Amino acid sequence: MFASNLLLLLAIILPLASLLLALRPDWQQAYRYCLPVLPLPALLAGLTLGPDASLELPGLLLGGLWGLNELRQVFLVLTATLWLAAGVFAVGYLKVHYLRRFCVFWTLTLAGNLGLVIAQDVASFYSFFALMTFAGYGLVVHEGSKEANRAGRVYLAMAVAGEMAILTGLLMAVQQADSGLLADLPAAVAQADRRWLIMFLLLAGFGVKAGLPLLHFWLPLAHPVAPTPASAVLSGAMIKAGLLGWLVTLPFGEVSLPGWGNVLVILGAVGSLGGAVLGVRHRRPKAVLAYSSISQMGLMTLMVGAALANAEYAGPLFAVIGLYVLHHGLAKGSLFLSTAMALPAGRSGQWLLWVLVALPGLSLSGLPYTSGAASKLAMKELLKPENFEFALAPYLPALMSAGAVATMLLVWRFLWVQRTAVGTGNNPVFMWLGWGLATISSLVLFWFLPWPREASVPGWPGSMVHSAWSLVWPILLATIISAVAWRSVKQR
Amino acid sequence: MTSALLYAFAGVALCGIGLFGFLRLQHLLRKLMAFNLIGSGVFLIMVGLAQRNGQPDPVPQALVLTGIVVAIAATALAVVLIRRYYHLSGQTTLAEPARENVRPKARAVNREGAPE
Amino acid sequence: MNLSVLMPVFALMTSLLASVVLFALPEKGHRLRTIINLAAAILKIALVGVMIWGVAQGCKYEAAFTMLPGVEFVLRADALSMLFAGLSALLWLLTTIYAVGYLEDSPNRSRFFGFFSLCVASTMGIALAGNLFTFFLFYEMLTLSTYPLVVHRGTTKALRAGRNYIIYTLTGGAVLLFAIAWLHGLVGDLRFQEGGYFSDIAPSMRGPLAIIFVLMMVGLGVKAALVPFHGWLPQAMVAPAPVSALLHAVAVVKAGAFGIIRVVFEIYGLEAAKDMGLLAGLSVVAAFTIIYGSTRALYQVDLKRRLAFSTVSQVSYIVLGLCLLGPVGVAGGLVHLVHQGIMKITLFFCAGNYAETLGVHRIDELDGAGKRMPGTSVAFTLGAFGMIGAPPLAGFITKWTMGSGALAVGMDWVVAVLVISSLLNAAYFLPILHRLWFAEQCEPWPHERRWGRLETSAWLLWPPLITAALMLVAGLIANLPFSPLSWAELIVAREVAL
Amino acid sequence: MTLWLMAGLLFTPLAWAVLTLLLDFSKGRVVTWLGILVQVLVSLGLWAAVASDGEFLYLLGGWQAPMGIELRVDGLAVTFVLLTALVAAACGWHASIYLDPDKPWNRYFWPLFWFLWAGLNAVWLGGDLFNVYVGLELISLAAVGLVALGGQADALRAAIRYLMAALLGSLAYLLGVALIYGQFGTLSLAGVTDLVSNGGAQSNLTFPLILMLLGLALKTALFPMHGWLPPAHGIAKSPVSALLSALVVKASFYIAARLWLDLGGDLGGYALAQLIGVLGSLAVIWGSWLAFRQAKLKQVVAYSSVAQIGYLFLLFPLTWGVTDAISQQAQQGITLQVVSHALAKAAMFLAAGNLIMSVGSNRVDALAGVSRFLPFSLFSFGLAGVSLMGLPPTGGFAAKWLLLQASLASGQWWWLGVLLAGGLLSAAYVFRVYRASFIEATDTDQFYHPSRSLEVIPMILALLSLGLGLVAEPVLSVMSLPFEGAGS
Repeated sequence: MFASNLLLLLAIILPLASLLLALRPDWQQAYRYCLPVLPLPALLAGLTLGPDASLELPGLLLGGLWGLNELRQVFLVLTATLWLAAGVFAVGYLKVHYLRRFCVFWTLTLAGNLGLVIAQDVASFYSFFALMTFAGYGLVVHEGSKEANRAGRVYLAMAVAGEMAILTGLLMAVQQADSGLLADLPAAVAQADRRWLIMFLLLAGFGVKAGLPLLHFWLPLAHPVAPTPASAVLSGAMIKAGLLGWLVTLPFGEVSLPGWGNVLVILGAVGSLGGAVLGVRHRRPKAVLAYSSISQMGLMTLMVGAALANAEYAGPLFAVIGLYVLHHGLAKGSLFLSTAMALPAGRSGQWLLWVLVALPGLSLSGLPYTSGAASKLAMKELLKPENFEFALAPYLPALMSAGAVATMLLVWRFLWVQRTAVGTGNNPVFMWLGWGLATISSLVLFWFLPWPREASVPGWPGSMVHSAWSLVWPILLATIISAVAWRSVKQR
Repeated sequence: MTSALLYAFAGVALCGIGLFGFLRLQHLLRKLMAFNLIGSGVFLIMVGLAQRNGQPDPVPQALVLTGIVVAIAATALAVVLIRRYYHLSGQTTLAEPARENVRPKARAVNREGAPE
Repeated sequence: MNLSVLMPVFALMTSLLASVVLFALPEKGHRLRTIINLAAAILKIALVGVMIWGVAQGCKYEAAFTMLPGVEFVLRADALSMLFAGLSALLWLLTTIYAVGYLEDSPNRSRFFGFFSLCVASTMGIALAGNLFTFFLFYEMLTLSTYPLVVHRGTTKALRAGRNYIIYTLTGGAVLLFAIAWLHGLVGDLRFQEGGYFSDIAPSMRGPLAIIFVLMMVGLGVKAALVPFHGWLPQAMVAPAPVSALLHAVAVVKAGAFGIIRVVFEIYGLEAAKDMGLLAGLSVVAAFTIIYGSTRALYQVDLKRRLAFSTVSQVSYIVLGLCLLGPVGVAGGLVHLVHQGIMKITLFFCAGNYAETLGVHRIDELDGAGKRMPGTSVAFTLGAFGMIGAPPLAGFITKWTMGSGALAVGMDWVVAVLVISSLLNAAYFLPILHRLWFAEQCEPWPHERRWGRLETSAWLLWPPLITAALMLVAGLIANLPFSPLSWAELIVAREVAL
Repeated sequence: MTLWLMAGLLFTPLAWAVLTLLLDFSKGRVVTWLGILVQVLVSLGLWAAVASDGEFLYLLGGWQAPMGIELRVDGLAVTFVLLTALVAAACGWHASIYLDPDKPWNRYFWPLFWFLWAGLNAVWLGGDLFNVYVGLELISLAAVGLVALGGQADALRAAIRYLMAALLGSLAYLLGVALIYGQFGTLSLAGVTDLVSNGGAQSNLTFPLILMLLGLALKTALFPMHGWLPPAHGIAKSPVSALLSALVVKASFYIAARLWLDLGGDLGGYALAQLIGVLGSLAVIWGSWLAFRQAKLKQVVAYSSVAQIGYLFLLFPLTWGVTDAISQQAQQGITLQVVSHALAKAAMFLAAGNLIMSVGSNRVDALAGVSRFLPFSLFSFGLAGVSLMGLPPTGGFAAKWLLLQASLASGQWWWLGVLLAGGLLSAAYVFRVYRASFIEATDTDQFYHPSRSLEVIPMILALLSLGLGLVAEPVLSVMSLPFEGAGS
C-alpha cells in the first residue's frame, strides 16, 4: 500500500518541485529537457496501481483524500501519456524566447491536470481544477500576439465564470451532503430539493471546459494561437477535465432523469454536427482540429446524456466513455502535433508521413481495426434505442452515424488544409520522437492500455469483420462528399 | 432706620452714575474717575446697610477701610499704566490704532516674536 | 499567579516603551533604531505566542484597575483577542523589516518609527481591551498615532489626506463615545463576556439599545470603512507603503471590524442581535460595501488606490460573516480577519516595491514588471489569486466557509454576493497580472534603482515573500489545530456554547 | 504640624515677594528656586495631611469667626493648592530661564510672581467672603502687573483693559458681599450657608448672588464678557500667559463654584442655572471657532482658553436640582477638567513660547518644518492638545466622561452635544497647528534651538495632564472628602 501512496504523492510533487528550476535563468535549458520526465510517475501510477489505491492527507485544505478508481485510472493514463508525448515534442519545438515562463506555466498546468484526476475530495479537486484553468491562460497567451491576448481574454473570462458556477454548485452539493468527499456528492445531489439548480450550475460550469455548444467560443480561438504542444494537451487532456467533472459530481446511477438526459443528447448532437459544419469553413488546420474536438465532445456528451437518462446503464456507459476518451485524446493529440511537422524532402518520405498523419484521423472516424472502431462499436452496442425512453431515443443510431460522417468530413478538410499549409524541411529529432510516440500510442498502444473491464467488446477480430460495413459506409459517404466539394472548389 | 436706608440709596445712586460714566466715557482717566465713584458708592452702601439693631457694627467699618486701601492701590496702578501707555503710543483711549501693528520682524530673534 | 496578570500588560508595554525610546533616539542612530525595532517586535511575538498557548489551554490572563469612579481599565487575553493580537504582532515584525528598507535615506525616521510602534501598541491595546471603555481608549489612541504616519511625507496631498482622515475618524470616535457613554449610563460598566448580555432584555430597553447599536456601528463603521464612511481610506494611500500596508491591511481597518465583532459577540450576543433585527441591516450595508468597493476598484488607475478600494470591499466580508449567525459562517468571517490581513499586506508590500524600485505608481506602467522583478511579482500574483478566492490559497478557505455557512442558514443571496465580488475581484486583478507577466516593457521605468544581484533591497524583498508563503500555508493547512480557521472555530465554539 | 504647614502656605510667598523685591533678577532667581521648593513641599505636606486625616478649619491667629480670618482646608481646596504649586513651580522655573535677566524691568518679575502665588493660596483656602475679595484683588493687580511688564503699546493696552474688567468684576462682587452682610450679619461662607438653609428670607437674596456671580463671571471671562482675555493672555510673556490661563482665571471660577455649591441650591433658580450652562456652551463653540481662525499661535491658545472655560460653567446646571450622587459626579468631572486644563494649557503656552522663540515669528503658518527639526517641543504641544481635545487616555477625557455620565444621569442630554462638539472643534484648531508644522518647507535647519530644560518643562506638564487620566481615582477620592467641620 505504501508504494501506491508514495507514487500518487510523487505524481503531483514532482511537477511542483520542478518549479524550483525556474529560480535561476541559466537552469532553463535543464528545465526544458526535464519537461517530458514530469508526467512519468503519474503514468506509472496509472499503469501499475489498481483502481482502489488511495492517499489520506488530513492536513491538506479541508481534509484531503487522493486516490484512483476505474474511471480515474483511464483518465490518468490518457493525461499522463499525452503530456509525456507533448512534453517530448515540446523539447524540440520550443524556442529560447520566454522559455522559462513557458516551462513554469506548462508544469503548473500539468500539476493541475494530474491533480484533478486523482483528487477525491472536493477542496483539492476544485483547487487543482482552478490551478489548471489559470495556468492554462499562461500557455494560451504565450506567443504574446494581439490575437493571442484576445483569445486569452475570452478564455479567461469564460473560465472564471465557469469556475464561479462550479464553486456555487459544489458549495450547494457539499452543503447538502455535508461531507467533503466527491464520492458522496452524487447521492446528495440526487435527493437535493434544489437539484435542478445544482445540476444546471455544474453542467454549465464544467460545460465551459468541455466545450458545450454556446459555451465553446473560447475553444476555436485558443487552440490556433497556443503553441502546438500546448494546444495538443489543451484539446487532448484539459477538455476531458470538464467531462470528468460531470462524471464525478452528477447523480449517475442514483436516479434516472430522462428530461436532463434528453437535453444533453440534444446538446451533444448539436455539438457534433454544428462543430463539423463550422469547422469545414476554416482555413487554419488547428482551427479545424479544434472544431473536430468540439464535435467529438458532442458525441461524448451524447453518451453522458444517455447515462443520465437511464440509471442502470450508467456503469457500462462510464466504461465506454472512458474508452472513447482514451481513444479521442490520443488521436487528437497526435493530429495536433502533426500540424507542426515539416515534410521531409524525399517523395517516399512524404507519402509515409501523410499516411501516418491520416491514420489517427481515420481511426477517429472509426476505420476497422483502429481504436476508433472499438469505441464506436462499444458505443453502438450500448446506445440501442430500446434501452432508453427519452424523446430522442429512436434517433440515436442515426445521430451516431451522422457524427461519424461529420468527423470524416472534418478529417478530410484538415488533410486538405494541412497540405496547403505545410512546408518542407527537417524537424528536430525530439519533434519526430514526440509525434511518433503520440501516433503509436494512439494506433498501437491503445489495445494494450488498461481498458475499463466492462467495455463489452466481443473478441475484436471477429466483431471487426462482422460489423465492418456499419463502420465503413460513413467513411465512404464522407469521402465522396469531400471529393465532390474538392472538385467544385478546383473549377472555380 | 431711615437714615441708614438714606445712605444706602445714596450709595446705589453713586454706583449708578459711576457705572454709566465707566461705560460711556472713552478717555482712560475719566473711566478711572468713574471707577472710583462706583467704589465709594459701594462703600457707602456697606456702611449704610450694616446697622446691627442700633449699635454701630465694627466689622463693616473695618471692611470699608480695607476696601478703600485696595481701591487706592488699584487706582495708582491704573494711573501708572495709563501714563506709560500714553508715553508709548500717544493714545488716551483704548481704541485699536488703524493699521495692524504686526510688522514682519527682520532683525534679531526676539523672545516674544513681538517687534522689539 | 501574578504572571497571568502581567502578561497582557507586558505585551502592551513592549511597543509603548519601544516608541518612547525611539522618539528619544537622535535621527542619526539608524543601526540602534533597527535593533530596537526588531527586538521589540520579536519580544512581542514571543509574548503573544505564550498567551495564545495559554488561552488554548484555557487559563485566564487579566489585568484591571479602576481608572475613574465606576469605570475600570481592563486588559484581558481571550481567544478572540489573541486572533487579532497574533495577526498584528506577526505582521508588525514584517512591516518593521520592510519599513527599515523602505525609508532607507528619508528624513524624520525616529519620528516615523516612534509613532509606528505607538500605533501597534494601540492595536495591541484594542485587541486586549477587556471592556468597551478600554477599547475606546485605545481606539482613539490609534487615530492619534496614525495621523502623523499618514502625513509623514509633508506634501500638501498628504496633509489634505490627513485632514480628511482626522475629520472622519474623530467624528466617528465622538459618535462612538456618545454611544458608549449612553450604554454605560443605561447598564453600567460592561466587560466583554462571551455570549453577550442582552439575550433576555426587557422590551422597554429594546428601543434605546437598538439606537445605541446603530450609533456604535456608525462609530466603528468609519474605521471599518463601511460604505458611507469609507472616503478616507483611498485618500490615505499617499502615506508611505509600510504605513498603508500596516494601517490599511492590519491596524486601522481591522480595529473597526474587530470592534464590530466585539460589540455583536460579547456585548449584545448573537441571538439577541438577531432577534432585535439589527444584523439584517448590517448585512445589507456590508453586502453593498463589498459590491461597491469592488466596482470602484475597477476604475482606479493608481495601483494603491485600487488596493485601497479592494480593502474597503474585503473588510466587509468580515462584517457580512458576522451576520451569517450560523457557527460556520461566523467562523468564516472571523478567519477572514487574519487571511485578509496577510493577503492585503502582501499586495501593499509589492506595490511599495514597485514604487520604490521602479518608480511605478500607475497600473499601466507595470508592463513587463514580472521580468524585471520576478520575486515581487510572484508574491503579488499569489496575493491577487488569494483575493479572488482561487484555491488553495487563504482567500478560498474564507469564501468556502462563508458560502457553506450562508447556505446552512438559508441566506442564499450571500453566496450570490460572494460570487459577484469574486468575479469583480478577478476583473480588476487579472489585467494587472497580465501586464506583469505577459506584456512587453515598452518605455523605460520612471526612475529605476539597482541593488546589484537582487531585484530590490533584501529588506524590501523578503517580507512580501514571507507573507505570500504564509498565505499559502494558511490555505493549505487550514485543518491543523493552530491554523487561523481552527482558531476561529475555537472562538465561535466558545461564543455560541454559552 | 498643621501650624507650620499653614504658615508656610500663606506667609512664605509674601515673605519671598518682599525678599525678591530687594534683589535683581538673577539673584532673585536663585531665591525663587528655593522658595518654589519650599512651597511645593508644603503643598504636598498639606495634601498628605488632608488625605490622611480629613480636612479642618484653621482660624488664623486664633481669632473667632466674625473678627478673625477663617480658613477652610478641605479636599477641594487642597487639590487646588497642590495644582497651583505644580503649575507655578513649572512656570517659575521656565521663566527663570526664558526671561532675559539684564532687562531692567525684569527685576520686578519675581515679586509680582510671588504676590500672585500668595493671592491664589488665599483664595483657595479663604473661608469668608471678604478675605476672598482681598485675595482676588491681590491676584488681579499682580496679574495686570505681570501682563504689562516690559511690554509695548499693545501689551499695555491689554493690561489696562484687563485691569478695568478685573476691577469692575471685583466691585460687583464686593457689592454682593455687602448686601449679603447687610442681610445676615456674618461674612463666613459656612455661616451664611447655615442661615440660608434653615429658613432665612430667600426671596430678596437672589439679587446679591446674581451680582456676585456676574462679577466673578466677568473675571473668569465667560462668553459675552471674554473680550479682555485673548489680548491679555496672547501678548504677555509665555510663562505669564501660562500662569494667567491656568490659574488666575480658575480662581474666580473657584469662588463662583463654592458659592453655587453652598448657596445656589436654595437661592439660584433652574432658569439661572440653565442660562449659565447655555453661556458656557456658547463660549465653547464661539471660542473654538475663533481659535480656529487666529493667525497668531498664542492667540489660538488664548481663544482655546475661552473655549475650555465654557466647559467649567456646565457645573452650574449639572449640580442644580439633581441628586447628590449626580452632583458629586459633576463636581468630580469639573475638578478633573480644571486640573487637566490647567496642566495642559500651561504646557501648551510654554511649548508655544518655545516654538515662537525658535521659529522667530508668532504666526501659525511660520511653523513649517518644525516637526522635523523641533520634534520635542511640538510633541509636548501635541500631547497638551490631545488633553484639550479630551481624547483618551488624558485627564481631559476622564473629565469629559464624568460630565457625559452626569448629564446623562440628570436627563439634561443637550450638554452631551456640547461636550462632543467641543471635543471635535478643539481637535480642529489643534490639528491646524499640526498641519502647519508637518509641512516639509526647507531641508536646512535654520531654527534657533532653545536650551534642553526649556523644552523639558512643558513636556513634564503635558505628561502630568496625560497621566492624570490614568490616576484620576486617587485625586478624585481626596477631592471629594465631605467637609464636616461646619463653621460656627
